[in-house]
Parts: sequence; structure tokens; C-alpha cells
Amino acid sequence: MAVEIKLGDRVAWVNLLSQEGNILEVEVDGKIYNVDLMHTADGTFSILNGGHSYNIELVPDAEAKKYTAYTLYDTFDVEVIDAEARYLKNRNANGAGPSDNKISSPMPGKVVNVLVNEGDEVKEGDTVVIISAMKMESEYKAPKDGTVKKVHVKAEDTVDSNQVLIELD
Amino acid sequence: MAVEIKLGDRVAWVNLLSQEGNILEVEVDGKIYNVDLMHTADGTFSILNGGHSYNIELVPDAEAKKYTAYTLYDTFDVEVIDAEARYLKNRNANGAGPSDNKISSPMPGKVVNVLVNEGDEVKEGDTVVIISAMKMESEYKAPKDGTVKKVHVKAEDTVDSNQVLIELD
Amino acid sequence: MNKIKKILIANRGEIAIRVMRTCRELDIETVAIYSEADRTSLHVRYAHEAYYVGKAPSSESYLNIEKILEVAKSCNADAIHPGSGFLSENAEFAKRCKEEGIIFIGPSPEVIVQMGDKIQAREAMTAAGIPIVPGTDGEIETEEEVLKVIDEIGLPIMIKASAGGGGKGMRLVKDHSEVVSAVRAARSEAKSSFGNDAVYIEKYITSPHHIEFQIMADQHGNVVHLFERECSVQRRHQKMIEETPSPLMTQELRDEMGKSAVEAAKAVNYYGAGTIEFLVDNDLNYYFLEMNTRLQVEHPITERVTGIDLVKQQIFVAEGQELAFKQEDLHQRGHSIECRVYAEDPDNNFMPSAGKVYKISAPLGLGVRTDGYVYEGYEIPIYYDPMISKLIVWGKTRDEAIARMRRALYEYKITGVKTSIKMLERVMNNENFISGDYDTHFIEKNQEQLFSKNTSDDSNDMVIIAAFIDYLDKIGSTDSVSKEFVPAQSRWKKIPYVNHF
Amino acid sequence: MNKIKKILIANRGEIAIRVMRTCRELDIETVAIYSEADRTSLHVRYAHEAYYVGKAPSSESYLNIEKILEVAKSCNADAIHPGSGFLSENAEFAKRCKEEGIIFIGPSPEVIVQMGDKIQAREAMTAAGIPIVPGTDGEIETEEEVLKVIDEIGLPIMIKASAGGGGKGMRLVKDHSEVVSAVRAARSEAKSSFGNDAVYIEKYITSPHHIEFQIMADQHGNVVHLFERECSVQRRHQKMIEETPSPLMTQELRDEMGKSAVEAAKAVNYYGAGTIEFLVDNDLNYYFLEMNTRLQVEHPITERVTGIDLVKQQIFVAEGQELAFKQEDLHQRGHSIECRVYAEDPDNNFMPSAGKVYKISAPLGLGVRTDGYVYEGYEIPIYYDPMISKLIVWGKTRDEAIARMRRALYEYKITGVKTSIKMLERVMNNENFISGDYDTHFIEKNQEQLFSKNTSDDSNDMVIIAAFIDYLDKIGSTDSVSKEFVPAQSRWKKIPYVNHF
Repeated sequence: MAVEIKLGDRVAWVNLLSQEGNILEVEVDGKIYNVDLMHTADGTFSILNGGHSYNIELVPDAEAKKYTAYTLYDTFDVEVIDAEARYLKNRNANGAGPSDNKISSPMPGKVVNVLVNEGDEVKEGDTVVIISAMKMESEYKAPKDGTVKKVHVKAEDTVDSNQVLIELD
Repeated sequence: MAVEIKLGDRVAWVNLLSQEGNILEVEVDGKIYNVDLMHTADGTFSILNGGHSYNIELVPDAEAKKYTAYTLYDTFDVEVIDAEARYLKNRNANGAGPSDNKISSPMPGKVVNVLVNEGDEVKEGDTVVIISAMKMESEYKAPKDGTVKKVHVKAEDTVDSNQVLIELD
Repeated sequence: MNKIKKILIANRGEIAIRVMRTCRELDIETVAIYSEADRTSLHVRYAHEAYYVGKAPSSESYLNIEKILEVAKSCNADAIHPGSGFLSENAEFAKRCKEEGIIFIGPSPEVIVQMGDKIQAREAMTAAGIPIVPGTDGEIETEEEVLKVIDEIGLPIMIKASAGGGGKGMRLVKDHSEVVSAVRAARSEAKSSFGNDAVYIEKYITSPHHIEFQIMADQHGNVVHLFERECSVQRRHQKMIEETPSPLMTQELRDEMGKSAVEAAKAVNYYGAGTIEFLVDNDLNYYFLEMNTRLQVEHPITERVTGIDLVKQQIFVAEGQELAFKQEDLHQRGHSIECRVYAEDPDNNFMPSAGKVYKISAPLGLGVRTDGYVYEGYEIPIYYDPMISKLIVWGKTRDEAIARMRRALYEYKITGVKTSIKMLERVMNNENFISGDYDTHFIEKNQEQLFSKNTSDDSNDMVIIAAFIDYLDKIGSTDSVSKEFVPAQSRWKKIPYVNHF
Repeated sequence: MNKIKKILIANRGEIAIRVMRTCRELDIETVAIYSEADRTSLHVRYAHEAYYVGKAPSSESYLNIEKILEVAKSCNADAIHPGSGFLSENAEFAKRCKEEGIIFIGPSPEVIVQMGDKIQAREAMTAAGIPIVPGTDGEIETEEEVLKVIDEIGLPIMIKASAGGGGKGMRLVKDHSEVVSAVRAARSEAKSSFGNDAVYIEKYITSPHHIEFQIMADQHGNVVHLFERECSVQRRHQKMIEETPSPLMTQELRDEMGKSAVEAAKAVNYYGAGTIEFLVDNDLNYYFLEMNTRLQVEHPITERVTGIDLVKQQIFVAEGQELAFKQEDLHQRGHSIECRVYAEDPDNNFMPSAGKVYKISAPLGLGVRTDGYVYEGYEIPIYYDPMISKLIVWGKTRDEAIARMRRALYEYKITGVKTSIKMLERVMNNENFISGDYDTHFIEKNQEQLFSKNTSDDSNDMVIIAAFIDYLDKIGSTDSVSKEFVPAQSRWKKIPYVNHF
């Protein structure tokens, strides 16, 4: 069973060729690996590849088939793109366009101030919302010129990560 | 809903009188406690009782409704005896008698030697099995005089905790 | 002498745990306070007693003086330790403790007022003959005033909160055009952090080293210093890495600055633990920057090289005891480094990253100390400081300490939230840091190396394989999941989906 | 000089991790080996590389000399560190390493033979003028021989494995009737632990103190000692708690025994790290007991008071470097204590307790070092040693160290398996231990206090409430369990069964 896996900007094609217990033969973008892989139900992986020991932690995202992966060197966003995911992606592509009309909060926090109202004209780079988290205030700016279509938050609101704050037209 | 709970040798009667969020009014053997209780799905408890902070870890046994509880001071075997458990206990009481006819291993290990055969006469205190765990050998002795009814293990066998090794008549 | 038997710790997070550890070692009962966001925070579980003091925003809980005093009195605490941050440099709180007959573990209210207000502090130090950085004599209120000061001392300047500390309410101005927004931002942060929006101006020294001296003084006039801490590795004017001894320091300069620090403390009749912060330029001129009248976040490196438990000494001083050591009893042995681990994203302008901690592996072994407070499954609240732990190492030499820190950072794994760990590891591999050649501009000067990522293709392929197996595992084993009781703990398994191909 | 670039660690558990930590700090690549029972053991995951060497029983894996050498050669390891236990005192292994051109990090095969055989060791020490305990000149084979020796030196006697160490293959005989079973048991344990069932006899000294000296020697004839370790707190003749300095020691005795230890090492041309074990009686007479030609489990307390990383020194000596310090450069600073945490049941004759670790909270903060290897969800195998970690503390004084150890043990929580932690805590509260008045009979002499349980009715009621709530929670929420994906991690929750009453 082969799927595509997105790792940061890279999309790799991966296939399981054979398995004997925890010894796997796996093909990644045409390169064949024979690995000894053990893992826990909650995403701790120990992989021995030609004797080299790799430790990987997978943290599942709220969305299925998406992970944050932690390695010795780095942290990655990982996504498994199987037939179902590909179907959904294609369907969405026919609908709404890319979402750079939306200003979202990358992390949880509290709204200090909303500087625009619905219907306001904004220019690229204008500060539209100020959010405070852990005693630090961050200014969120308009990604392009436009009109404010919808304001989803008000001062004192608590926001989650990836919550949409403002929509532009 | 009231149940009995066995803590070591003590059997306590416990009842939940009322609840508001994590604030509970609980009766234990007639004594009423108002506690602020938070816990995780895997058995870490933080209880504030009149401001005093108690940390308790419950580790579920293989058998349902049984736990090992760890407190600041000690470790306990804990068992919840509800209607179902009481029914099962009563039924068992009518069947086979107490199980001091069985010699079990209290922990995992490896059988070094079995010193008796089925049909052998043994005296109380006779060593019947030697088990090794973590480089230490332990001798298991007959709890009473009797005849060996069944030998469940042989040398080199790996045994689990609470596994029956020998049955006497 | 008042033997202290029960201490309320008016703080949260790692510093609360830090203080409670010493209390336990002294057989002193500990009382935690907690806000609505902190019921399951570790300090509540670590303490003997714990009481709720208010809503999540610190103004309603950890800064709620009357509520905290009410709790202290009702549980019969003899003393209050304020930790660092929150009320630790709040003179009103120290005063109210005194009025209620509760020992405040810290200096007198008078000296907190004097040193806590950076403007008064500069005046006191000038009077005592300690060199200070050129700047305003008092608070500034209008943009015009700022521009006037700039005319006098030149750019760049620093706008600083009069009541400030810890990098909060501080803005650098390099150009006239930045004055308005810098003053607004500094005032706003100062207001929300300290409840006081007064700000003042200092000349900004180019290539400065931030070096501070630890002071310990009793109530009988004895004052010693416990040597320096080099704190120049900073981001957003907030310390990130500290070490002692300072690689810049000479023995002559150490003796001279140590003497200045002791004199500064004596000049204001200081008692308790305190820190004199200096700016040192490349020519080894030093200027008084400010005095922190509390325990510093970076105090553990001093503890490690001197062998003195500073919290224990704070408690002894608060009891009225005399210091058990003199200046000549104190020695710096070996080298100690602290790295602060923040829940933040170094690749995204150090943006704070609250959220749920998934897993933690803390570094252990020879020469490593960890002071933290988060645990697996803990939800880091958005309301408080993003620092989640401090990693402190010791080595016989600076090189050994750096190698050990590198090893400890390698071992340190926190998943679920973004942290500064990998970035700190890159600092330990930075050649300028290794050679000891750095000032407070270290991060911007070395950003190319510090923000570059190591990558390894093989390693990336292993991540892809792991995600692939996890995916196969989940689609293959969903049928059986609900059948058995699975304790919520890690559990190695053979790959179970063999039947599903 | 051979700069070592890659080391194979021929061991498992905490000592393997301990060695790898120093390798990482020296930028040396590490190679783990593992048995079938250890694929997911931490040392496999910590190392750069890991190779399978055989079935779970150590005779087929960690004692499999040829297989280990094959792995070392195929991965191009320059050197092998044997850790402690397993092959660390196996002369054949040291010899085979030499033959294969791999550096053995330890002493020469000749000295391992000489000191490893306790009988030869006694002869060598007698020749060097070091006092020894009365006993047999050679191996004993029959019960009759034992009875004859008893006639000569009197009861009680100790039967000891000639190839022994770590309390294995050792039996005390107080009465003639115990001879047969003691010899059988000692031989059998010796055979399975060391592959050699030879045993010998020593007079058993009443009220003995077990005090050992750490030795470090290079290949150029330089030998120093790193002071003593007091190891008298033992159970089943195995060390449980060690401290340095020894509360029994005087400065005169320290100098004299240190000198003896250095002479003993010189007498056998020793190089590397080693330990000379002495018995000291109440009148401060001391007797050579044995020499351990390896790193000891308790080495961290020496590291803590001297500041020397002993594994680093072992590697430097193996490379052929000269010691970088002389006797006069070494100092004991402060006080250090180690507690060994075993997976065992102190209330049931210290019976080993293998099984799955449920949760761990390791103690952290000021003055605490933990060296362990188990993690949450780890299944402790039945095949190997029950020691799961070592807790090491430092304090400026012995009292401070004891208070700190008490605090650290309070913080240390391991659930799922039985451990010695609570028992160790009771030792730290024992008045004889606190006053430093103890010998190797400490545990039996103080059993009443050491095996008594503290109980608190309130605390018991809280356990009952916790179990009750967990029960209600499980019966109330079973319907919803399979509906959502629950990450296997701890997660605080409000009590969810509110609708089920």
C-alpha cells in the first residue's frame, strides 16, 4: 500500500515492500530501506537503519493524518496524503480559493485590541489586531490591501491557535 | 451511589453526597469530606482537602476494579466492591475453598528447578520450586503438608506474576 | 530570632517549586496559592497546602495583595516568599506583610521603593560613587522630552519602564521615527506588567556586556558578593543564557566590581539576596544599570560554583540570622552555564507558544541540574511567563561546561509545544560563543548560524517511514481498539497491522 | 597516542547510558549492543548505533565475547568500554580485545586475572604489606574443608565467590548447620553470575565498616586516590547507600588508607579506574577486602566531591594520556550521598520486582543528580540486575546532603513496580544514620524503624476517595471511550460522570 507523505515542502512517495515482525522493507522516493522499527501507541519511534539509531516523536495534530514530528535535528509538519485526502483536497480546490484573505492567530492568546471595523479599507502591513500571550504583545497585520469583510473577535476574547480573526475581501 | 472499598485490611463504606464541578462531598465510613478533586485518565489524582494537597497515583491491576495506590507515605492494594463484585465473591465462596492449596509466583521470573513430581508427598516448608529473577534465586515452599496434585511448570519456563506453579491436594 | 515554620510562596511555575524544594529541605511547611488557570499546576501539587486566590489574569490572582495576605493569615504562615516576578519587587506588598505581622522574605519596603524605581536608584548610586549610564534624571512624559534627551546624549537610546525588570517595558530607539511607537509600546507593557506606566531614558551602549553581581546581606550590616554572572546572550532584551565566571572578566575587574556591588548594597542598607546589574563595554568600563531586589532567574549558576543555596540564605536572613560566611570563605569553583527553555518559536521571532505538553525527556546525569515545572499533559496557560524550565550545567572548565550543556540539550526533548531547545543547542555550537567573544548583540550578529537548520536526508526519510507506519497502524487496527482496556501510557509494540495488507 | 573516535559500550542499563553521556561530551561516537530483551531499552535509543548480539540470558548476549568483538570490528569501534558487571572484570575479554587491536577501557588482562581472583589478590596484597582479613589461602571444594577452616578461625565466616563482586555468590555462615546450603547457593550464584563456581572463605568481622578508596592510574606509572566512599549500608551484602566523606573517617586514617590504596595499585602495575575495598572495624583497624578493577556503581559521589568525571579519565588513560592532576590537586568539597533504587520489595525480603513501569517523576533541582535508564511504559526484564537508577545528592555539609536526599526521595515517584524508594526515605530519617553511627549491620539493627510504615488516616481516606471516583468515572464513561481518538498521555479533566448519578 503506497501513499504520499508531505514533510515540510517535500512530498515523498512511500511504499511498504515487505515485513517480517518489526523488520520492514520500505521504499521512499525510490530508495529502499531495511529498517528495524519499534513504536509505542503514542508515537515514540525507535528505528534502526543499518545499525544507526533514530529516535522520532510523532505528535498527532487535531486533524487526522497530520503530525508534528520531532527528530534529533528538527521539527517538521508531516501529512499523510492517501486517496481520501487527495479527494478532499481536489474538492476543496474547486471551491474557495487560497485563504490569504484570512488573518489567523498562530497560537493561543488574548485579544488586546481590534483596530478595524467591518467595512474599513486596509492597506498591506496595517496593524489590524493586537494579541497578547504570555505577557508579550504581537501585532497582526493585513497581508494585502482590501476591505474588512468580517471581524470574528473583540477585545478580551481568548483565541485558540489557528483561529480566524479577520477576513478581508 | 455507595460502594465498599477495600484498602489493605480495611473495608470502608463510601458514598458521594453531592458534586459541583470538581468539588465533591464524599462520605467515608461516616466521616464527611469536602474535597476539590482533579484527576487524569491514567490515574494521577490531585486532591485538596481543607487546603491540604494530596497526590495519589492509581495503577489499575489486570483485574478490573483493583488498583495499586501510591501515596506520599505508602503503597496499598485497593479494591472496589460493588454489587457485581459482591455477587461474584459470594458465588466463589460457595465453590472452591480458599486457595492455599496453590503455590504461585509473586513476580515474573524463570524456573530454575522443580523439586517435586505429581503424586509426591510434601511437608509444610519443603522447597518445591526454585525461581530466579534478576540474578536472585528464591525458593518456594509448600504452605502445608499434602500431595502434589499438579505441576504447572518445568525448568527454564518463564513465569508471570501470580501464575500458579504447583497445586497440592 | 523568629524560626520560620511555614512559608506561603506567592508565585507559580518553576520559581515556586524552586523555593518549595529548599523549604522541604529545611522542614518548613509550604503553602501554594493558585489562580483559576493553575489548579493542576505542579506547584499546587508540590506544596503541603494550596489555596485559590482568583481568576487567571495575574492582576486578579498572583498580584492580588489583600487576598494573598488573607490566605497567609488564615493558614498561619509565618512568612511569604515572593519568588521572582509578580510581587517580588512590590514595596506595597512588603509593607502590607509587615503590617500584618508576616515576614516578607526579601529586603525592606523602603529599599524596594528606592531601587525598584530605576530613577531613584540611579540617584542613590550616583551619590555612592558608582558609575551610571548617562540618561534622564527622571521620568519622561512626552515625545518632545524624548527628542530633547536625544539631542543631548545622542542615538541610540533605550526607553525603560521605571518599575521594570526582565526585559518587559523596554524598547530600543535607533531613529527619531521610532519614538512614538516605542514609547507607546513600553508604556503599555509597563502598565500591564507592573501596573505603572512610567518610563525613562538611558543612553544605549554599543557592544555592551550585561554582567551582574550577586549580593547577600544580613540584617546586621554584613554584606558579601557571590561573584558575577555574564548575561549577555539575550533576545528581546530578555536573558536566554547566563554563565559564571564571565569569559570577559579579569580578576582585577572582578575585585573592583564586586567591591562596587557591596558598596552599592551598603549605601541603601540592603538585606537579603539582591543583584547589581552592570553594563560593561569592550574597554572594560562598567556602569550601574539597576539593582534587582529579589532572587534572579539565573541564581542557580551562582549556587553551583559557590555551593551556597541562595534560597536557604534568604530564609536565614529573614529569620534574623547572621550570614554564616564571610567574603574570604567564598570561591568560584569550576564553571556553570544556565540555558532558559522558553515555550516559544525561535524561527518565528521567538513568538510564545502556549499549549499542551505532549512528552518530556529531561536531561540527567553528571553535572546537570533541571529546574522546571511543566509535565506531560500539562496545558501551558497563556496568561503567564513563557519560561518552562532552566537547564544548569557545571564543568571543571568552561569547555567542559559547554560540552555538557550540548549533551544535556541533546537529551532534552519536549514535544507538543515549540521551545527554544534546538536554538540553544546551536548557540553551544557557535564559534563566537565557544571562544567567549560575545556581547548583548550576540543573537543578531550570529543569526545566520543560529537560525539555520541542520538537515539530514536519511533522518528525513526515517520521519516519513514513521508517519507511514503510524498511518498504517491506525487504519489497520481501529477494529480492535475498543475491545481491551489500554492504560494511557507508552507501550512498545510489534507492528500490529500485519494482517491488513 | 590513540585518539579514540568510536566506543562500543559492552553493557546495558544505567551504566551504559552513563558512559555514553561522557562520550557525547567528548564528541565520541557510541555503539550500543543489545539482547533480545533489550531492543527498546534506553541505551539502544541513546547510542549513535546499536547492534543485536543474542538472546536474553546474558550468557548468550552481554557475555558473548566473540559476538561482541565481531560487532566492534564490523562497525569500526576503536575501543570498548565494559561498564560495570558483565565483562568488566573478565580478563579473557580484555585479552581478546587486545588481540583484535581494540582498546579495552580498563586495566591490563594480567591485573584483572590477578585481582579478579580474590585468592591471588589476597596474596598480592600480603606481599605488598597491606593488611588482609584472615581466611583460606585458596579455593575450598568440600564441606569438610569448610568445617576445618571454621575450626581454625572460628564462626562466623563468609563464603565468597572467587570471581565475585556486587554481593553475588556470597553467603554468611553463623552456624555449622548452614554450611551445606550456603556453599551450594554461593556456588550456584557464582556459576550463573560469573561462569566460575570457585569459592573461598574469610573470617567475618563483627561490626565492620565497608570503606573503599577510588584509584586512578595512568599507563606512565602515575597513581592517585580520589578519597574514600563509605558503603556500609547494605542489604543481602549488596550496597544500598554510599556516602563520601565517611562519617567514621579521620584525616589521619584517610591519609594512611589512601596511601595504602595507592601502594596496592602500584604493587600490581595498575592503570585505569579502580577501587580498593577495605573492611574497617570499630577500632579503626582496616583490612584489604578486594580490588575492583572497573568503574563502581557508586562512582558518582566521588565525581561530585572532586569534580572529576571518572569515565572521561578512563578514556584519557586508555588513549595513553598522562593524568592531568596530581594527588595535591584533589580535594573533597562538601558531602555527597548516593541511594540505589532497586526494583524490589523491601517489605518482602527485598524480592526483585520485574514488570512494567507505569509512571516516573524524577527528582530535580539544586544538588540532585539522577542516573537511570527506565522510562514510562518500559518493561523491566527478569534477566538482569534489579537496579533501575541511582540518586546522587550533594550538600555543603552532611546534614544538608541528608536533608536534600530526603527531599529528592520525596519527589521520586515510580509506579507499576515495587521499589526501594520509601525504604531509602526511612533510612534518611533514621537517627543512627543521621548521627553517622552505622556499620554493615545497619539494616538488621534498625529494622523496626526501617520497615515500619507511616500511616495517616486522612491520607488513607483520600486514597479511598480517589479509587471511588476512578470507579465511577469508568462505569460512567465507557460508552464514549471508542468514539474519539485519545492520545496516550496524561490529561487532566473535570469529573465527567456528572450525568450518571
